[in-house]
Amino acid sequence: GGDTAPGAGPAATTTAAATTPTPTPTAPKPARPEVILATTTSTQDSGLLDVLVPAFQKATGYQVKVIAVGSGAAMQMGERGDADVLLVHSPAAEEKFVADGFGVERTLVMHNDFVVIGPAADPAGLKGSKTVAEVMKKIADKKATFVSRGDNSGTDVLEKNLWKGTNLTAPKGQSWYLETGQGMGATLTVAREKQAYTVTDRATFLAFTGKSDLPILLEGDPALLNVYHVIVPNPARLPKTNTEGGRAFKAFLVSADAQRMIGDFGKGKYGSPLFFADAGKPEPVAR
Amino acid sequence: MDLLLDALREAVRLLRTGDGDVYSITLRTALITSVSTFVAALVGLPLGLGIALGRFPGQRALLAMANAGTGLPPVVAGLLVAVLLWRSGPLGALGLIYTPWAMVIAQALIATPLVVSFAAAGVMALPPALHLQIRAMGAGSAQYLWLVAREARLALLVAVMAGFGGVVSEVGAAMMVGGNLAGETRVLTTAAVLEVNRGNFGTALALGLILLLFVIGVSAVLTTAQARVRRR
Amino acid sequence: MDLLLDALREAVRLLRTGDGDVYSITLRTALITSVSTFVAALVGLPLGLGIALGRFPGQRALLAMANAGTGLPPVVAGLLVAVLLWRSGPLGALGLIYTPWAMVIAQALIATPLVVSFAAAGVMALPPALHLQIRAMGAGSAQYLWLVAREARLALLVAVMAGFGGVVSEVGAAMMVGGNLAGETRVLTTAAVLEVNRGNFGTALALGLILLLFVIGVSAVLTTAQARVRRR
Amino acid sequence: MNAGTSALALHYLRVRRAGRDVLDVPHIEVDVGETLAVLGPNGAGKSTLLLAAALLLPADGEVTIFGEMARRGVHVRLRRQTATVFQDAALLDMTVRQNVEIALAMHGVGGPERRTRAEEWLGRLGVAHLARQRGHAVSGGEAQRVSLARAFAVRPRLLFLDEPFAGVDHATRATLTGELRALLAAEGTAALFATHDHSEALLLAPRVVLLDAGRPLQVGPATDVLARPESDRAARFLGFSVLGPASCTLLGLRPVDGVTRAAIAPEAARLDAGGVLATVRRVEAGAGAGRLLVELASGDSIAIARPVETLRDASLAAGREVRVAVDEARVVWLAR
Amino acid sequence: MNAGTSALALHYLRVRRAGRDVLDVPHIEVDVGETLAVLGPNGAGKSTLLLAAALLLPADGEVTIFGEMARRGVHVRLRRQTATVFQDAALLDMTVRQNVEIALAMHGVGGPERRTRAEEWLGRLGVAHLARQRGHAVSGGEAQRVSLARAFAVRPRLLFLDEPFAGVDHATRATLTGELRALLAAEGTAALFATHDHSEALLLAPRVVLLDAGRPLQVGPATDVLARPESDRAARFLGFSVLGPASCTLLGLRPVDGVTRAAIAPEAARLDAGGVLATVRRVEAGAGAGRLLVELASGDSIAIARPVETLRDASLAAGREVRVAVDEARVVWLAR
Ligand SMILES: Nc1ncnc2c1ncn2[C@@H]1O[C@H](COP(=O)(O)OP(=O)(O)OP(=O)(O)O)[C@@H](O)[C@H]1O
Ligand SMILES: Nc1ncnc2c1ncn2[C@@H]1O[C@H](COP(=O)(O)OP(=O)(O)OP(=O)(O)O)[C@@H](O)[C@H]1O
Ligand SMILES: [Mg+2]
Ligand SMILES: [Mg+2]
Repeated sequence: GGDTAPGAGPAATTTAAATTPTPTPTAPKPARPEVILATTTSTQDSGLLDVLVPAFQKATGYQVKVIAVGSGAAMQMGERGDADVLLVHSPAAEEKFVADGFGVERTLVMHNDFVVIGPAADPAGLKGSKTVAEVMKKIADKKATFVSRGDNSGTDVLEKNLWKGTNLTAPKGQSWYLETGQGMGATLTVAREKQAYTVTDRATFLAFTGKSDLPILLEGDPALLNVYHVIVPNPARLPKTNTEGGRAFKAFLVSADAQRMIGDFGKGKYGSPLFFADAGKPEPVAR
Repeated sequence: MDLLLDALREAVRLLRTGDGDVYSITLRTALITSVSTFVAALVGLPLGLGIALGRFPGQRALLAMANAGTGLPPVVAGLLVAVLLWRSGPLGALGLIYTPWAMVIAQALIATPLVVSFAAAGVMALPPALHLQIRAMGAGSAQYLWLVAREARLALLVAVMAGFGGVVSEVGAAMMVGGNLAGETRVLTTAAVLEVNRGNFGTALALGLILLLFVIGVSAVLTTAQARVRRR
Repeated sequence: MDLLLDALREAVRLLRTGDGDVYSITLRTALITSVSTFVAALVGLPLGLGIALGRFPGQRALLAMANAGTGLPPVVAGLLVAVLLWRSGPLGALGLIYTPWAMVIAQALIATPLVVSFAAAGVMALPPALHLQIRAMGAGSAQYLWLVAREARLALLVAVMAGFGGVVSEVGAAMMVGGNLAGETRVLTTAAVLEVNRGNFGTALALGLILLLFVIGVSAVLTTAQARVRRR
Repeated sequence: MNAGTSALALHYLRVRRAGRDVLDVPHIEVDVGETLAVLGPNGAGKSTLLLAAALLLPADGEVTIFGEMARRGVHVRLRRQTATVFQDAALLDMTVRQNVEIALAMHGVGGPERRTRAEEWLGRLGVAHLARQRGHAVSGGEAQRVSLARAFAVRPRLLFLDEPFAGVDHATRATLTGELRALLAAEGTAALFATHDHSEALLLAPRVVLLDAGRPLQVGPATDVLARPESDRAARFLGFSVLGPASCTLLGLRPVDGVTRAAIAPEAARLDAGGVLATVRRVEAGAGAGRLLVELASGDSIAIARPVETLRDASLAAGREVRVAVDEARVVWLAR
Repeated sequence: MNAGTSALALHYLRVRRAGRDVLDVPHIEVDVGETLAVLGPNGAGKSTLLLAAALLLPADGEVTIFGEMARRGVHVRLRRQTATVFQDAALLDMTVRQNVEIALAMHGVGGPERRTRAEEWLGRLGVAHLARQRGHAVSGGEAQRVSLARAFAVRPRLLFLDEPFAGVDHATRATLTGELRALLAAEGTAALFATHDHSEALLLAPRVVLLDAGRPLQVGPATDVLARPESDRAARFLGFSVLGPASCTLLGLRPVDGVTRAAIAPEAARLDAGGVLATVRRVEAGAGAGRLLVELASGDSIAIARPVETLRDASLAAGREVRVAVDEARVVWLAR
């Protein structure tokens, strides 16, 4: 099953391919087998794609090239037609992307959630807080060190929104507010070293468990929902893209097989899944 | 510190079991860096010789460019090549982006200024009388270049090694244009970065150690040649 | 292609308006790379000279290490230093991680083998008779080293430039131990990577161009020195 | 200038180096088959002249080799009619034999013949035993000999020789000069030959040019130029002592036509009990000859040839008084 | 060996290079204030001997300088009592004056004195005008002179001179040898002096050693060694013709004590109408002297000294028949 540990090293590719139950290949060899998937680092760094992509390739004969960048960069690639399918988690930007006519068929795939973590000593006294708004206000009031990714990724966009939600002025430039400009993993390491608060997606956080000694201080607020959508670039606008391939991958992601793999991923290693399969469910509203 | 021991143990384990495709990744690293270094040598050595020896307009500008190019950040080189090779770019139709060939192009772009700059510096360090001797023998341009190159062979080897060192260790361009695709464009450096991003620092270090082993093997050629000359 | 024009325009705009802290980032880049290069030169030049000139056990091993070290991936160097400087590491108490000093340490680690290897190669290329001449004048060890270094000064400058080129362009170590913290450890390369991650490729290229401008300025010293020698 | 008879013609040749004019030659010509010796003090520009003539140094002016004027594009072809032996023989970092073979290869000599010819010439220069030694691992004189072998082996029509025998031992040097002369005559090879050795110039070159500070000072038949300098500078360089009027009077020399300066070869002066009183300054040697330097009461010094075996005699110690006479018939009167 | 009188003592000195023994000297000693000349053909090991004695080349055996045996740690101190002029004068890439000053600095001479002394010596060697020129931008002979100035300026107690006058023009060479002799005597400086020039050896060195294939062939007073070689090899190297029994008979030379090989200096042979018939092979020159090489009916060749002015005479062309006589009193009979 899909219990391949995230972070098991490059081995993940082969072992996952060998152990994943595969749907009987029905499709003939595709005309354009190369599909470029632009996605966020969390799907790659958590190891989820190491499970999904081989299964897809085996089933369909497509060759997926996974380009793991921030959601912002992924959508930039989409706008230029350099990607055939996007798997991203930055809802506002996604909506704009679709509204601007770059993407079509934006479909809900899965979610997990963001959590606020921080030093065990909790100098800002976040423990016991109920809402993320409360938490962010406490951090700002106490000027407690906070590490932001600052890289326009989905996580970063969400975090920026959280400050807005508390009606605080944007903390950028404050001495207690550090911007790493790096991915989630690196930012977690910085937070650990600086004994600082930060907002992270649960998948990466779990993958880093044992490497980060910062406990979760807040979770479960609906505002911390982390939703992943798949988008196919608009073939009318971007004729060079491999729309067929992109659609095939989209179809695969929402297929029952893939949804099961997503739901099972990480259970074995972390005791709880890293992602929750959402295909076919209504769009979550709370943001 | 434990991490270092872990890394060592992990490196040994990886090499023993071949886990994580470590052998195919190492082989790919070897192939890609050799081809890029070869291309850079093919372009850079004649250019370096020409800049050091010839007298033509723009020669100094070329030397300045090569010298400055030794500080060309891989990520910028990668981005430049990516802009060209992206589907939306002028060469997009070739479908080279995210292939080993794209990496070769970007890495050759990084290595060439290194080769040019160090080759030129090495040739300029030859005794001035040598040039007269060779010309006096009646050497045509090609023979002249060949004999000068022969006399400067150790310096040219150093230049090629500089190019090799530049590309074997870089990660920015490899990521950018190769995409770090498992089984296709993943090389030791990009694999190490992936492991860092995943928080597997031990594995990352292990991959780094394996890369160093490879580099030590290759650079032994240079060290041996230098030791032979030194013994005289 | 448009991207390149955009990037050029953006570079000019950045330099004109000083947006995005481009001046402070450039200044920081200059400071950090100068200090690392300086440290690497301080350690590497004597070592390179020693390896090229002395006769002591382990000399060849040192040369082999330096030659191999020119291929030390910055991300591995960064990781090694990070392991030491993390709070959990042996030097964690110094609180250096994510400071410019950490970057200096990691970059010096990258640049030193470059300086050693190229300095040694340059010194080995000196005419053998020179060494006899200097010794015959009655030079003590220090005087001998000094005069040889003086004769090899261009090669040593090339070696230092190699070290500089290696650190000014690298991003792995700077990221790893500096953390790319805005206003503290963000330098031109890490800023460029950030812009790449943000999808602002034009800005990334613009930052790369600014970095190249800086490198061109610094390496002009070398080019000028080489041109002067060449004119003779 | 006749293309048929001129091997080398230099016209208004000028070389500037480090801001100084180190060569400034209005005209020098070497006929086909002729050897022209270039003599001059250190730094006179002999090497510069040879390099410029061999098209190895950028120079202003015209260089014509076998009737063809050197210009862009023909340099290599012209150089292939020549061979050059440098003052500092630098061999390439390959074996001694390869050093010769490579030059032959450039002159289009085929593989098997290259080897035989290289070995033949190394043998003739007495360095056949070094054929497999590396070019950097031979002694100074050995390198010079290999360099000569390399030059001769290509059978050039025009040779540039820059003090080619300077580091060669005397026995070999005698043999080589003899062979060189026979060779040049047999093959009709022209040569421009810089040397400090008068005997070599006299043996090899019908004509010599005296170079000084980059300019030709005197040109003519070797025996004339070496025996009859026309200026103070030429005289001094050739080893003559130059005496002013007071010394001439003292020695009883009667100047011709009001000219008052006398150049006296060491061989024209002798110790003579009936001569003029003088004080020994020192003994000198070089080029196989010995000289006693004495000072006249007039203040001028005069050099007297002495057998080398007597040079360490205590009777010639500095400060001793001696009597000196000059062979008036052999005095050269200087117009300038 | 007496520490008080020995400037340099070499014991069982051996140097291997590229797999060959290029030097193998059981014992050579130079007294304080003494000059020992080293003569030998190209590749004999002269330069190797000097370098090893100057502690510049690793060698087996013992080198003792002013009574102190060279060993790890004292090399620099011992070297500072010496100065070396190399066969290939290599100047450092600084001005000519700085080239001299730097050597003075190493010998602990203070700043202001360095400058005056450097200028003084450059002046004495006639290269004061080059003081500000770069060391790489001077002619071969000029570099040699600067190198001499550098060596003399430090006032060493022991000088190593490796063909120091090889590239120096003759007028200057005469002056320099004279000055060098005076200087060595005045300062009591010892010297080991490699040269190819017999006149220099005779002027400067009371004793010479003939080196051949790395081994001393003959040692003794300069006049003896140069005039009376003891072996075929020594004789040939010194320019003597070596004749076998048949030739001796032909020339009417009666060997002493059954010894049958005669060494004949060119000066001991002459053209003589009453002499033995011989065929001219060729003319030779070098080191200021001319020689005619003729072949006897017995097959041996004999060299005859000739005035250099006559060397190009048509009467001496190869193939001509001449008659040769030898001055029996000057024949050197060879035991081996
Ligand atoms: N590379 C150089 N740069 C500048 N000046 C030079 C250079 N080489 C030689 N000179 C100068 O040019 C002049 C002529 O030098 P050249 O070598 O032709 O003399 P030369 O007659 O061959 O002397 P020598 O008898 O010492 O070989 C000298 O005054 C010398 O100082
Ligand atoms: N670097 C070297 N490596 C190996 N062999 C060498 C080297 N230099 C010289 N030799 C050899 O050592 C021997 C002695 O050389 P050395 O230079 O001492 O001769 P020399 O008597 O000074 O000759 P010359 O009169 O030509 O200067 C020669 O046979 C030469 O080929
Ligand atoms: Mg010269
Ligand atoms: Mg020698």
